[in-house]
Amino acid sequence: MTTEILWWIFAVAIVAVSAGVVFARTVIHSAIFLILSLAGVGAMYLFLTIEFIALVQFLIYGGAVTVLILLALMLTRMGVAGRPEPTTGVQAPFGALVAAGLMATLIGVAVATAWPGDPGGNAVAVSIKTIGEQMFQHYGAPFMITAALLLVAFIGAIVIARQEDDD
Amino acid sequence: MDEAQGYVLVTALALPLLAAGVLLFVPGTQKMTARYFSAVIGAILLGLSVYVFLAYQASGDPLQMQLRWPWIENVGFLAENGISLHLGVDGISALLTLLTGVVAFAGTLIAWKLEYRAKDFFILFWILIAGVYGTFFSLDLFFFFFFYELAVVPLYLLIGIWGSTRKEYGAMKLTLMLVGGSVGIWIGIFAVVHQAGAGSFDLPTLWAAGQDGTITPDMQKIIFPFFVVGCGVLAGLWPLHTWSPDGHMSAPTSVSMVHAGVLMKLGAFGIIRLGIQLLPDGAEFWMPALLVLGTIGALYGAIAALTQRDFKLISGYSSVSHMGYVLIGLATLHEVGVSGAALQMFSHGVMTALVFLLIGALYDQAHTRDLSDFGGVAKVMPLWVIAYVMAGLANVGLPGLSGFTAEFHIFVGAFRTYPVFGGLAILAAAIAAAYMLRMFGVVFFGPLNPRWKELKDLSPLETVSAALLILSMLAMGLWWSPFTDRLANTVTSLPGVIS
Amino acid sequence: MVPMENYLILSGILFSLGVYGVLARRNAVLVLMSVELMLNAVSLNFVAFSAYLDPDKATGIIFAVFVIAVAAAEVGLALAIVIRLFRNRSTANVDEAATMRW
Amino acid sequence: MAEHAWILAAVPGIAFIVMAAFGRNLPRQGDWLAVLCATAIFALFFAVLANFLNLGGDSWPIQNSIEWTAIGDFELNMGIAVDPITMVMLAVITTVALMVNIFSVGYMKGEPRYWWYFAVLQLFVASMLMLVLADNLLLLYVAWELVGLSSFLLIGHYWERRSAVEAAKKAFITTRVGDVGLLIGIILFWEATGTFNILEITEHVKNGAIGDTRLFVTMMFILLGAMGKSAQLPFHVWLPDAMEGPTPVSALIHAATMVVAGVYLVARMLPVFELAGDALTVVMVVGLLTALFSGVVAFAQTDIKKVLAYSTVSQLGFMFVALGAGYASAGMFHLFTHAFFKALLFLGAGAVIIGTHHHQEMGQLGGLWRKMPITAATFLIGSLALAGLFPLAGFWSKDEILHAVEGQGTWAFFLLSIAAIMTAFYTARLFIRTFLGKPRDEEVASHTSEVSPVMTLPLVFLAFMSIVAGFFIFHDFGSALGFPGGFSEFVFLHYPSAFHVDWGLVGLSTVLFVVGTFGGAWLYWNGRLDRSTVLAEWQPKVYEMVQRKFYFDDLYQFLIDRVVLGFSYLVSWFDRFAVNDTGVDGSATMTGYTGFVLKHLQTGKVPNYAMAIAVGVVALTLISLAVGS
Repeated sequence: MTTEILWWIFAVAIVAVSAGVVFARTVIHSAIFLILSLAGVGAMYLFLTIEFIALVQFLIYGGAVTVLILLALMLTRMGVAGRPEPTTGVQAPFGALVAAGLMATLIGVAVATAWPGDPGGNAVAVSIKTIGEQMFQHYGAPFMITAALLLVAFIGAIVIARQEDDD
Repeated sequence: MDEAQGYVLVTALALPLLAAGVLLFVPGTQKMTARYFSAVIGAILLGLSVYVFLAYQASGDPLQMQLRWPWIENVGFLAENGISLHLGVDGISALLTLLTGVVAFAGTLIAWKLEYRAKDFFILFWILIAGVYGTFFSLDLFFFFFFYELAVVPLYLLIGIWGSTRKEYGAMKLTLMLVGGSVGIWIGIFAVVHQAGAGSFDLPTLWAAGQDGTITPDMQKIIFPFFVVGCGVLAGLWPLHTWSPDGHMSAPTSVSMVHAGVLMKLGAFGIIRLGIQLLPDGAEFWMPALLVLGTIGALYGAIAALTQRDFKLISGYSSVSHMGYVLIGLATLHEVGVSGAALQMFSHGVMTALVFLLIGALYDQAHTRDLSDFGGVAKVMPLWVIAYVMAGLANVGLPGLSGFTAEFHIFVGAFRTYPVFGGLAILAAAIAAAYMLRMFGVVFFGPLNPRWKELKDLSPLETVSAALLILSMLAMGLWWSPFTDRLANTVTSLPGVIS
Repeated sequence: MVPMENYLILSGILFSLGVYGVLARRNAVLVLMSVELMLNAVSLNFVAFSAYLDPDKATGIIFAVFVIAVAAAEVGLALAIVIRLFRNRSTANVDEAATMRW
Repeated sequence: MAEHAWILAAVPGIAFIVMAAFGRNLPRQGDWLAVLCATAIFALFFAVLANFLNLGGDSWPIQNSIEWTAIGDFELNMGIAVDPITMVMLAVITTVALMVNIFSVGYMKGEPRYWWYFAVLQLFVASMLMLVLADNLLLLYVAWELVGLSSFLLIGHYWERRSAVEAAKKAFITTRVGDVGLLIGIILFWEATGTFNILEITEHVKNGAIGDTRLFVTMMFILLGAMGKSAQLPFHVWLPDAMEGPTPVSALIHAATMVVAGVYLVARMLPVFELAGDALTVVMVVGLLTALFSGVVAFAQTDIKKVLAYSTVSQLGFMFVALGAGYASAGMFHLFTHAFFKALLFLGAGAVIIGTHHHQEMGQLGGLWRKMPITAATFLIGSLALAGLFPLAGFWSKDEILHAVEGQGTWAFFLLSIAAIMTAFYTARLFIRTFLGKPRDEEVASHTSEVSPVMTLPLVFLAFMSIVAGFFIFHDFGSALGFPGGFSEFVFLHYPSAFHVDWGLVGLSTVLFVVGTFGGAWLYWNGRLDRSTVLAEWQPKVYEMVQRKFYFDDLYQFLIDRVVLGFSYLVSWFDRFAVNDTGVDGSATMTGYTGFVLKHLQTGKVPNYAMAIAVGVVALTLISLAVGS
């Protein structure tokens, strides 16, 4: 019971901060809301009793990604204040419409579908051992390829973002 | 024996491709090497073609020299013999093989004087020729289409790079129209293979399916227009002919020769292979429409040619007219008429190749093709004029030359089935006399325009080439039976063809 | 006793918010953040499925790990592009980068 | 020998190939080869004739054929059939060909393309012989076209002259229009009877293989071909223009042989014509109209060759009238005699042209009698034969025709008599204006001299034939030469009939001759023109109409320029603008325009694309849900 109340509190909070991300007028606020949102999702993983993923979420998103985003924000600050610019594009209303439609669809599907297994019961704890075995035995090759991908992506990022001599 | 002869077909098919491959490694500066090499290849191909034609037996199974190399089978929807390189000739394709050999060799000799990127020209030229041979030999629907396209695609480059007057326009229009037609064929091919349900692209299998009703008559009526419009574009079917005057006007000489001489026949050949043989019920249903279009084309081309001022436009329209005859002959579905159509394909092939050769020989020196610029050319270019007169008379249907042999059969067939259209077709032949003689009068005869005093007569290579073509015209015009005998068995075995 | 549908609905709401952000906002960094929201929603979905329906194989969890890894790579690259864009055009607005057209 | 009569055609055929290939390099450019060839076929003809007569009437026609081609049920044989009609034609062709070949050696001396001229002459002879020997309509058509081609080449021999080129073109195209009809007729026959063989067709038709209307239509098509070749109204326009060719060619092709091919064809098909309802009446009407029309036009011509040309057209009309009356023998007999005296007249005209150094306008001639006695004498014989003086060749044959027409009602007889008067009239005018009186142009006269023996010899021979050819009509004359009897006992349609002199008709013919001749002489005697210009002054419009040949050429020119070419321009325009620019280029433009419109969807803005993706996702999800449930 306590868990449920806690869950609901977290759920509402996550929705609220996520809405903050997309609706906030300043980008910095959005970024802060994003950190909170990511942390909230990490909490959700804890509710699902999968601590490994929660940990990963906190480390990578809460740490690395948000730092990156904040850095990017600092590097792309629109210098001149007082230049009143709309934060949303012209197609914002349509975007809202589409997003609302999508939400309705997703929720509808989630509710209406008869899921196999035991969706009504408690989440089953997945041991980190199982995850480890699966990842390194069954998904060994994709794992390594992902590693390579990350390497390539970061090299690429460096190349793209590097200050060139002539500009 | 049959199998061994099949290897002749493989050779004729592989040789031009091989030649193109070898030429890739010849340095572009070695023009003479490319020329001699191509001439030798052309001569060998001519020999092989003559062999195929002569070795074809007038009696017995119409399909001869068969050879089958399976490629993909028992995979997916494909059953046994799904797609195989199945080669063979019947009477019609044997005749057209001979035509290809003659025209290709003549074209090679004419391309001799090409200076600009000669090697590249020959590479594309041989690919085109390989496509033509492949189409005539293929007894597999997949390869039939493959080679058909292989023959069409190099045209764009050949005209676009080596052409003259408005070459980009002509090349683009021609290619787009032909490729547009191919789309129709492609759709038809899938419809037919699906309907036949044999999981095979093998043409004899599909023919059997078309004839025993596995492909239902209703379905045949639906599919048939796809094939006929697709092939009809290449055959100059009215009103899809307009690439012909422009394409011919811009194409370089030897390409015009091969194009008008051989490629246009691929279209008509496709109508036989895919239309009459594959969809007999559809053919029976649609042939009157084709007849009307053919007759319109025959008259229309002839009438339009009356007032043209450009040599090549006259020949372009006259090609429309003559291919109209071919369609009339096919549309009769009468054994004599269809034979006539096949004969006309050969006749028009050599005749029009000769005409384009001669136009090229003149244009190279005079740099104009306007009729009214000329006059009295017979004084300075007697050989040229004699050759042109021969071609023109064949065009007009003068007995003793191939045109009469062909047109006579078409008329006979047409009169047996649709007399009124037969009469109109003969009328078109009379108009042909008018436009040919008009051109003769204006260009060849009359007082010599002093501007052309310096014109040179045909070069030895051109003379050899022209002589070869004239010989072919005379052979068919004077001695009919070697040609008709080979056609008779094939034509009578076509489904739906009456006697 | 939180039923699985709750997670799915939550994930759906997050995803839709992310979509709105991508479609509506002009700032490129913000668009990226919205994408992160969407990715998170998807990961949450996977993990929920895995925990409720398939705990033995943990396929969804593994997938979530991959999603996070790829997201990290994506953020790195995308931000590099944003910085590049800003440097070249002095703007980080996505609707002003419109050279990719006829 | 008779069954190998094809050799007759083969010899000049081979000669043509040899001369066309090597003629230029042969000594004397190969004219000796041509004469040799002509002599050979002349001699061979007699061999054939002797054999033919030996074999006797029961074995006629002598046939010999081989299978040519076959497709399924469609079989085609090629071969020869020799019967009396063929023999008459062979006689005419070989004789005139020999004379013309000899004459040409003199006439064409020093002309350009001497060797080519002789080569084509051999081609013509070969095809003409093939035409008359053919046992089937297809081979006949082949030869028919080939003689047309040779005629085209020979008319256009002086192709540096624009007028010659035009004339050649006109001849070819005009006859070609008729040939279209002929080919249609031939195929219609095949369609009904399944054969091209003339004898078999006749048999089939007799057995009722073709319905009445259909047979009539078929025969009209055949007749169209005959009218084209034989220059009958309204296809006559090409023949006078064909005089642009060298004069010996006019003698051989446009007087004696090729132009009578139409007559030959009708005679050959006469059994079928008889069965075809009113077809023979049509033949007769065409012949009558032509005979009268060209007789009138010949009055106003001033070029001697043109007069002869219209005279030829007129005489061909006579032959058609005879055939229309159903008398093959009369028509063929006139063909036979006409060949000799008309060839003589043309060659005589050729001699005049050479003798006066290329003058052929009557206005510049006159008084040639003294300068060119042999030519004048032979020309006189020819003229009298043409006009129908008793007992020259023309008299007997014209007499036969009048005799034939007698049974056809008075109107035909009356009109034909008028035509006969006109013949005598313009012949008298021609001879008087050319040879009698004083020279009108001293300059021309001073250069005039008699031509060489190589040219006069043929004239003399033909003059001799013009005198005696008519006697073939007599039973005794024919029998003496080994024939079954007179001409009409040799050449006949249903049964032989011996000729009997009908003195009443002879008297009438003579009257016609006298009226015509003296009419002409009264008007033109002694070079005076005052009487003859009366008509021109009295009714200038009528005179102009006659002189302009009743505006036929103008009418055709108008039709060709305005109607045919106009239609052609229309079609070309339609092809350019409607089919090409609108249909083909138009569809390309449409594609381009559609692309131009649709490219605006491509904004380049990422949010728009993202929007499209999102909308697509939602839509697809909803669709798949809807379909799934």
